[in-house]
Amino acid sequence: MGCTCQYAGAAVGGLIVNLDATTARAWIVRVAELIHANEQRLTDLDATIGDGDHGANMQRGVAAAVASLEEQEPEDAGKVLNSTGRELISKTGGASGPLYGTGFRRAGKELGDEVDVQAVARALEAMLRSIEELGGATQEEKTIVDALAPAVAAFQETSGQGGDLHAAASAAAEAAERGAAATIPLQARKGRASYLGERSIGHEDPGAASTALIIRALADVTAP
Amino acid sequence: MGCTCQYAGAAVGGLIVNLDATTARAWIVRVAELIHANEQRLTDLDATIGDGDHGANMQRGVAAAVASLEEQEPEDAGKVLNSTGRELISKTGGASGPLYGTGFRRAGKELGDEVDVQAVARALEAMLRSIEELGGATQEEKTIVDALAPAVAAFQETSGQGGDLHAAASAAAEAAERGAAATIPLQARKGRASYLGERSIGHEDPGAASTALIIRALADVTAP
Amino acid sequence: MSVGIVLVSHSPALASATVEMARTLAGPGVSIAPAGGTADGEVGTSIDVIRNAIADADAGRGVVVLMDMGSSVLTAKTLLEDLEDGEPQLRLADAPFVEGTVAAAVLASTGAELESVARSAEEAWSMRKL
Amino acid sequence: MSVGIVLVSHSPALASATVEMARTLAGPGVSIAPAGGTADGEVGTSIDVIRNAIADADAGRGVVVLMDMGSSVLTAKTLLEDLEDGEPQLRLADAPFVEGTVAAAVLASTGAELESVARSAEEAWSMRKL
Ligand SMILES: Nc1ncnc2c1ncn2[C@@H]1O[C@H](COP(=O)(O)OP(=O)(O)O)[C@@H](O)[C@H]1O
Ligand SMILES: Nc1ncnc2c1ncn2[C@@H]1O[C@H](COP(=O)(O)OP(=O)(O)O)[C@@H](O)[C@H]1O
Ligand SMILES: [Mg+2]
Ligand SMILES: [Mg+2]
Ligand SMILES: [Mg+2]
Ligand SMILES: [Mg+2]
Repeated sequence: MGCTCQYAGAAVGGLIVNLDATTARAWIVRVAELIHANEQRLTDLDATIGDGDHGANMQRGVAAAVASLEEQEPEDAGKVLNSTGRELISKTGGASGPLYGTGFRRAGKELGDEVDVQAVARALEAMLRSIEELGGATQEEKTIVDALAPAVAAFQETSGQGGDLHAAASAAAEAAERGAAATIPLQARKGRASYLGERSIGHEDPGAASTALIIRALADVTAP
Repeated sequence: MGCTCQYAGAAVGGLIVNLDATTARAWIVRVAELIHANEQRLTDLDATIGDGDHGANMQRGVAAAVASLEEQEPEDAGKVLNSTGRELISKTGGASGPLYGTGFRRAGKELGDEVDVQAVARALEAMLRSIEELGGATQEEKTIVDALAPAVAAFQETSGQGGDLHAAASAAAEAAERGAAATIPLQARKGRASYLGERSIGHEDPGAASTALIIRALADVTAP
Repeated sequence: MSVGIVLVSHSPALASATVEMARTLAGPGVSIAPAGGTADGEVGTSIDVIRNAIADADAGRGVVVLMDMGSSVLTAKTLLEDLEDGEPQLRLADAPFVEGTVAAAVLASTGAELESVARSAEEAWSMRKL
Repeated sequence: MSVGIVLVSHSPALASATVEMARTLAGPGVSIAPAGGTADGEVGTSIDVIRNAIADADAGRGVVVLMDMGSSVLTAKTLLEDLEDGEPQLRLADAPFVEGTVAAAVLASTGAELESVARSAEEAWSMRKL
């Protein structure tokens, strides 16, 4: 699963073992690409159990985040993530905006100017905790948390066993994708979909699906 | 406190001891006159502890009631009161509309084609009970009930002691006026004024004030 | 068609805005109508406006009525008495206006019955936001 | 001037209609502002729209914020964190939207303090209508 995006150049000729400013920017740009490619799918998922704007919301948010990164040149990955969080909060326009936005800001704050895989593990954990705290969701409530929590656990496990950034991110992406798929049989307990009660059963949660894209993007841009 | 209104003719030359259709119509017309003369006062009272529309609401309601009585000629007092209630419900446009409207309809139903003072006592009691039931208010909650309940009690007492229709209505009117004045120190517990909490203390309740006019009108048109 | 829902408010704007919001959340399959203000569009309550909205919203499966406060409640109760033995089947819901409407509309869109839709509105009193 | 009140809704129409209703009930002395929809007036939530409404409503005595649901709540909470140590003093009220707004606006019009106004909104959960 090599990266074919415009920022692949950043990785050419060497293994990416650190989340430096360049790689962090590449991550966000790759997120934007994946969201763009999956916008219709996210919209369709949200139309089924929500209000059908998750694709457009995410597209608006990540486009603003990329535009802001192009204007400024944040000097470390922490600042890249912080700027991304700020734009997501400000421009997304749905529940996913403050959730992902707060998540990226807290991750950026945790990361600061550190770059190694252990710091990234802590940053992702901070992202998860802040999203849980803001939204009040725990696992199995059919939200972002159902993809992010297993992703963070897989990242920590892989990196804890000596895996590098790409190995950890890849394991996390797979776990996020499995977590998103596993939301299908769940009944939504948080967010708009929870108003549907049992009618929310049988469909993938759009927020969990976009979380899987976000983590997949990190695996993509750290591929050798 | 003789009647000086246009329907006074109905009483000329004889004591009115029964609430027949003509006297019932005269009552409603007199209510309209008194409301009209007091519209500004009711509005001002409601502006202080409500939304300032009680004068206009009552004016609209009773004008419709009078207009409807002019079109039809209900054959008994019960039907006069029923028609009045229907118009009040339909045209008043505030909380007082369904309350007075239901009250007049129930009074009319209770009265039917009866006319004597005992039947009127029962009709007024039915009016009170239906207003209490619909609005859920008991005495001392700064509402219509604070004027109507003592009025009904005074009417019953006077008629029970052999008083005629005018004597009973006069006693009721005085009791209603005292009841309305006694709402001044009360804190509103029902209706819009209750949102004001303690700020509702120190002002007369507009609904209690209009109730006093309604009962006074009955005393007026039954005066010898 | 779903159970009907009617929103009684003394403010025409509040009734319409809440209907719109519920439609966005519950989809176009929900039969929901505003009964806001008086017949001439002023602030106030009109039993005729409510009666018409109920006729609009009714698709033969009964109508849940939500009220904002004060005269809306009294007028809806008065109407209920008038219809006591008649059609359509009415159920007044004692519910927070916006939250109850959303809950009722979403449940109605699943095809639920009158009583469950009304109860879902009433359960919105126990909802918390923070 | 009263304590400020801001109404956050993802529907611009709902926020405005509720502000209007509260003004009618509480009088012109209450400082209350709508924060509905996104910056371009679409359905959604915008932290900047909320921030501006708070600035409008604030008269130096703090601002009570009521939210309709979902993203309104999350965005208001996010804003609160941003301002944690700053001005103006914010108090998010966990309240039914319409009923809490009316209670808060009427109490604010009496000159009550931030915390009591917020609490009066929150107590509206225990109100009943029938
Ligand atoms: N309280 C919450 N905690 C975690 N995730 C949530 C919460 N509320 C909503 N979400 C996520 O947000 C997604 C919907 O986002 P979006 O459609 O952009 O916002 P909205 O629901 O306001 O239209 C849901 O699929 C869910 O994953
Ligand atoms: N639940 C109730 N029970 C008895 N009387 C009530 C009730 N609610 C309101 N009222 C009466 O109605 C009067 C206000 O009537 P009005 O101004 O016409 O209606 P609104 O309050 O809808 O503007 C109050 O002064 C009070 O006497
Ligand atoms: Mg959505
Ligand atoms: Mg949305
Ligand atoms: Mg009034
Ligand atoms: Mg009124």
